[in-house]
Amino acid sequence: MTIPGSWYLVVAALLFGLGTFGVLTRRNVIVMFMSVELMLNAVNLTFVTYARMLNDVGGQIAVFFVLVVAAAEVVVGLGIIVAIFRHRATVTVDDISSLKG
Amino acid sequence: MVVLGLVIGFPLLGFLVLLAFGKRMGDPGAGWFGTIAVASSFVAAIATWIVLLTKHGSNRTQVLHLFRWFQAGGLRVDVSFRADPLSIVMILFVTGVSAVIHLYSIGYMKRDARFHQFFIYLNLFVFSMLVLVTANNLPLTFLGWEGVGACSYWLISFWFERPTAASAGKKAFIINRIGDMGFLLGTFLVFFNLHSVSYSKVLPEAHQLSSGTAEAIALLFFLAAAGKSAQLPLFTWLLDAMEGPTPVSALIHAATMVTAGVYLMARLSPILALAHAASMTIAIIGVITAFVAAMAATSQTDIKKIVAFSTVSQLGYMMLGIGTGAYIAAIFLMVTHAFYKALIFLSSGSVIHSLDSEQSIRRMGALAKLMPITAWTMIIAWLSIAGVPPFSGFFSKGSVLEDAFGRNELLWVVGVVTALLTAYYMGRLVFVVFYGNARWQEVTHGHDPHESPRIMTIPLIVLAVAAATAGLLNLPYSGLRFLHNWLAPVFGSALVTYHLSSSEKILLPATDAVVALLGIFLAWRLWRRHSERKALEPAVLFKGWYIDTFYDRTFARGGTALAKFSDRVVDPTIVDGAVGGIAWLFRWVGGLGKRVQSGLVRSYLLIMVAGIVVLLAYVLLSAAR
Amino acid sequence: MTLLDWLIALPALGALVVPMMALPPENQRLIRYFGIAISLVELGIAIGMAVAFKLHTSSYQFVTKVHWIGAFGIDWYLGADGISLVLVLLTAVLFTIAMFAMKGVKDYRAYVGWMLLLEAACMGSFTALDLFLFFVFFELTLVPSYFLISDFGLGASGRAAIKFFVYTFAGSAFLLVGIVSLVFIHDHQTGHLTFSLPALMHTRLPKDTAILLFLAFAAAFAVKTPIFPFHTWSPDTYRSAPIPAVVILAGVMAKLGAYGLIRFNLELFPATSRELAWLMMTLGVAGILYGAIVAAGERDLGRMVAYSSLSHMGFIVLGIFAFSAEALSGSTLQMVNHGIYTAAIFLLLGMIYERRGTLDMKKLGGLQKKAPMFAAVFILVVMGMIGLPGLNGFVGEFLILIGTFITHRWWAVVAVLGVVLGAIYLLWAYQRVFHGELKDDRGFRDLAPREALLLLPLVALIVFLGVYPMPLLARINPTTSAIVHHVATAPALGSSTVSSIVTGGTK
Amino acid sequence: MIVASVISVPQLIVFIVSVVIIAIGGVGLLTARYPVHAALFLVMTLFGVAILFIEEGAEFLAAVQVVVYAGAVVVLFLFVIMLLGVDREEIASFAGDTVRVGLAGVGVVLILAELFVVATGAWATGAHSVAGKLSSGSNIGVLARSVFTTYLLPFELTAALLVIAVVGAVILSRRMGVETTTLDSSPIESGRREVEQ
Repeated sequence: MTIPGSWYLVVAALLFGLGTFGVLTRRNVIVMFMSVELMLNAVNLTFVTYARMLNDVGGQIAVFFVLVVAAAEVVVGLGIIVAIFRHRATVTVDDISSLKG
Repeated sequence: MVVLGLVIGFPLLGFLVLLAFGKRMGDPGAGWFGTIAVASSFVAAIATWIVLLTKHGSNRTQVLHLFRWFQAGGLRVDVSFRADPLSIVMILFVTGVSAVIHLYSIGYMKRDARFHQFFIYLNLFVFSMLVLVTANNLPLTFLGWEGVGACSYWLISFWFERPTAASAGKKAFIINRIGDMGFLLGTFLVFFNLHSVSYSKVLPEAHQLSSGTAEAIALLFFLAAAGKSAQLPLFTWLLDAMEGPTPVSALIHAATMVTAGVYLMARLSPILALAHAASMTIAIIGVITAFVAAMAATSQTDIKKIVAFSTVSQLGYMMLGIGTGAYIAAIFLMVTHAFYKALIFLSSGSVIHSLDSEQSIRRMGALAKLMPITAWTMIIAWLSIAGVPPFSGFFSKGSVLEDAFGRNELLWVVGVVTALLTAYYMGRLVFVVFYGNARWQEVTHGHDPHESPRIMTIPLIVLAVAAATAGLLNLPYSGLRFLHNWLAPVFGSALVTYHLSSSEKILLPATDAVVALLGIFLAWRLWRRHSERKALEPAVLFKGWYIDTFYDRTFARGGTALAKFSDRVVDPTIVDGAVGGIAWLFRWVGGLGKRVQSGLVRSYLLIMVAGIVVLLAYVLLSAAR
Repeated sequence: MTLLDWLIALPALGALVVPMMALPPENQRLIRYFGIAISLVELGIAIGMAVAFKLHTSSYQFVTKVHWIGAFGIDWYLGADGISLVLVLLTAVLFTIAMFAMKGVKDYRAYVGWMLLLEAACMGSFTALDLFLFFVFFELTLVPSYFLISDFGLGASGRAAIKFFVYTFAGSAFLLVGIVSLVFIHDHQTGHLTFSLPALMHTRLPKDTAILLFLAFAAAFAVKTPIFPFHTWSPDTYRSAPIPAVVILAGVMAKLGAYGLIRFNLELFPATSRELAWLMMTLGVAGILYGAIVAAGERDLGRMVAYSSLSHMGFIVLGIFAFSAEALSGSTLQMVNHGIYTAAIFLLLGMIYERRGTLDMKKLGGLQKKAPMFAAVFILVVMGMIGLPGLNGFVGEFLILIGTFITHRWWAVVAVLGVVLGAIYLLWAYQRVFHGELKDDRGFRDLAPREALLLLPLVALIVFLGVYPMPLLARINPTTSAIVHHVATAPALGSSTVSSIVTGGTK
Repeated sequence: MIVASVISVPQLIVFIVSVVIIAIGGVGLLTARYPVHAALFLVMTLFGVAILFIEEGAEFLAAVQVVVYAGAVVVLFLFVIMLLGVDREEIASFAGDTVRVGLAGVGVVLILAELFVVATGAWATGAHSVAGKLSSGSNIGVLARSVFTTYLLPFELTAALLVIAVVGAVILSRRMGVETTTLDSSPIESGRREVEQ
């Protein structure tokens, strides 16, 4: 007998919570970015779990695409960070507020 | 009926060719070409007439169907033309007078910078006028109706550098448009009741209309006719229209276009015959217009204004004929009027031409010896319009007045007084312009005015002959009533015949003749040696009873003020302001939201998390239910 | 693929290709030629459609139906009936002319790209039979027009562009809500989720819902048309948009509103249309009179034409809600006519602006003396606008008025006043600009051959459609008769069905 | 333990170990003072998740997870950190901002609470086997079949997406350099100084 799906889901939830907390509290953009990766992983875990519970390949496919998109996102995101850093010499989010309305 | 197509086609062809090559043809080539186009049309018209003469009875109504113009729902409108005794009379005199005036224009417009354009418009006008008179349905008539209006607009403002000319053209078009509302609504009402707009169907079935509907239709079309034929209260444009070149005044504003209203009413006689109250209204308005305009004509100093008022007055007579059911008399008057009034205008034009565009009669005088042909033709025209036997006006005006007498004596009395005035003001014109002492030295800088070139005098002579003898068309003796016999089948039962006693039949024409001679005598007494008599030229008449001034003060200025107010105040502040208010409200709400937008990413994230919490909670709660 | 698919796909593909054409500045004109070529092919397709179009039938032709977003019942569903066909023709003609009219643009790539996208969106809007698809196209028209106005306009165009965008977008918001509600009501009734117009025509609606939905649809179209009092964006926009764009804005996109009223308000809510005809017709008549009065007080030629457009669109709205075949045919025909003469007049205004840098009537005058050809074309177009018989404005106006008179007499009687007012402000403006003496010493160049060629097709159409509008009417008439019949025979709105539908709605 | 009686012990042990790895990695990421440390903790977590993937029979995904994430993504992170020379201690990561941290904590706790409800409820009730059964063959085979048939178009699109991302990244880092040299040179100089430090 395998481990019940809900256990994995709980682990995924915890991982998601950790990621969220990280995004909300860290000031270094790069670390925030890593926290986002944590959240993505949590979601991936959920997908895989549900795929197993429902015996449906769709969940894994979704993870597959999430991985690809995440890779692309990291590339572009880091590119932006580099650009911002060159412009402002900081990676601390609270220094960047050009979104102010 | 191909030949009818030719009648309409020649001026159209002339218009198109002149439009394309007119500039290259130049002066006078373009003029000759235009004249030939219209003359060919006249020849074709004669041919059409001969074709009709060979037919009998109902075969005399021939329809030339070309193509379907437009169609929707139950409405079908064709481009189809109708040759019947009524329209052939119109065609003949329109093409005939037009050809003569075209010829005259070659001389009159000589050396004008836009010589060829003038003939473009003129040919287009003749085409539109022919469409108007030959159309076999109301919308197509309207096409001609508006077409002549547009040409009139272009030709009045032909010398557009003068602000007065530009304004006059616009005014003519707009006032005609007011009348056109009547035309449109009348057409709608006809279609609503008879489910067709074609004369072939409407005219035979007109008797199905209830009398109330017929009254409404008649009055609506009379509104249109009042606009086009310059009746009260819409006549003011015709005075301003004198800003146009004189041949235009002669052709459009005397002989042809202004009579379109009369023609329209005659065409719709079966409907008019059902509308007794409307007919009476038309007769009354007609006779009042005739009187009012004749009074005003006695005090004018501008030669063309005198003639213009005279035209209004004569059109009033025609409407009087229409209103009393004397359609043939009205048409007869229209034809003779076309001859003598065109002649008066052309003679005036000849005078104006030789005096370097001077139009005030105060600066004329003693021209009879210098311009004998002009003077003599003008005198013939004067005797015709005054109604001196045996000139044409005597017969045509006499027959209108006879029927007016049969209908209502009061109409006749006013008509006769107007006839007296007509003889008087035309006499005044002739005496002041051609006799008395010469007052034109200032204008001509010393040298004497001379007779116009032959190209202008030949048309004068042709028209003078016509004006003198047109009475032969319809002599009041049983065997000689050619026009009456020709037209009577068209009007049929719509035609009202009044039976006069034999003494009345002698007394009425005699009165006319006496009154005409009396008017001429008065003019001779009063104006033989004078060019100015303040007492006889009161300001109220000189200003045309202040009617135009009244319109200008109320409608024109009021309308302009309203328009400016709407543009400057209502639209930007009230209509747009309401929307602006909403925009302001949104901006205020947005200002509240702006405070949240600190620009710090983490604040946004926090808000986002709060959103996630709420959303998830909602999903859970709604699912738990 | 039918012709209709190509009609939309071709300019859309063109719009994709154009941004990639990174040409050196001296070869920028190639992009313009590319745009012209595409629009010419479009015109060819449109004409091909008109020739292949079967007369005497009111059904949709050239239908394509492909599942697009199956889960929501959204299809790529196109089809053209007579009304669509003539508007497609108009669109093709005006875009071709607008492409030719482009001149002296900073950035041809953006300009041509936006124009092609706009053409695709307009064509799509006129032929979409799926409500969602229609909405997508309808909204898609906004983006290119916004950029065309703001980036290439004259004067304070940025502000005008925003005003235009916000107004029309606000209207569209109602439309979206209306579409979605209608689809869901239909889904609840039949269990069939679809955005297809023919299916949704059979939705039963309770009275108040129907009225709300009708108003939601009408709001979007009223802004776009524009109908009084939702018109205040139009003078600013028409005044400051670049001329080729304003040809499209006034000539084609204004028709989207009127087209939407016919296609959606009349077909989806026939009974409600009957119920609310008085409102729409009153707004139409108010627009006719108000637009004319304001136009008479206007000093700027561009704004005057904008207000005259309000007046003329008032006639079209009047005809749509008169519910007679004559009036509806007249309205459809008048849409085409209005597109043609408005395009011509705006091209002419553009030429005046180019020569003098102003459209203020007080600063112009006496132009006819220097430029007789120009004046002749101008007066011809003006006469078309006034509705001179023999020119194109008349037939539509006449049909509208006679059709309205048959069913709603007194509205027609008031609307006829517009005929007089139209002559007043247009001739007054003509007099101020062209008559009199020249106001300043600068000359005024007459029409150049290029300009004359640009105007020639429009002038020819103005005359041709005035003399022989039957080719269009023959295609319009079956459709309009069917729609009028549909509206006339639709069961009246009853309040008794409210409860049944509401309970059905919350199942 | 009751649980032990139902679940096979080796699986349980693997599960617990990987959860512990994940937990250490996650908390470490949160609390690391230097970004480089954070990156290393991230690798740890990713490995933990990969193990869980294998546990759940998603072998292919586990491999991809290791190769793409641990191999590529984290290396990229490290590159950037080194390149920018920002591997410095974060100033007052938590201190001085207690309100914000408190709010974040409350938010996270609430999310967690809700997620637990979801995780423990009988929520796995979707439509079955829309894309095909998972158990119909080897994991890679099933995935491949699905990706190259049903999800072919999205698959192609991801390829395009990756290309776009690469191009975008190149442009982002290049264009900024061009601009700063022409316009305002002070930020880049200070930036260079930072790098040189």
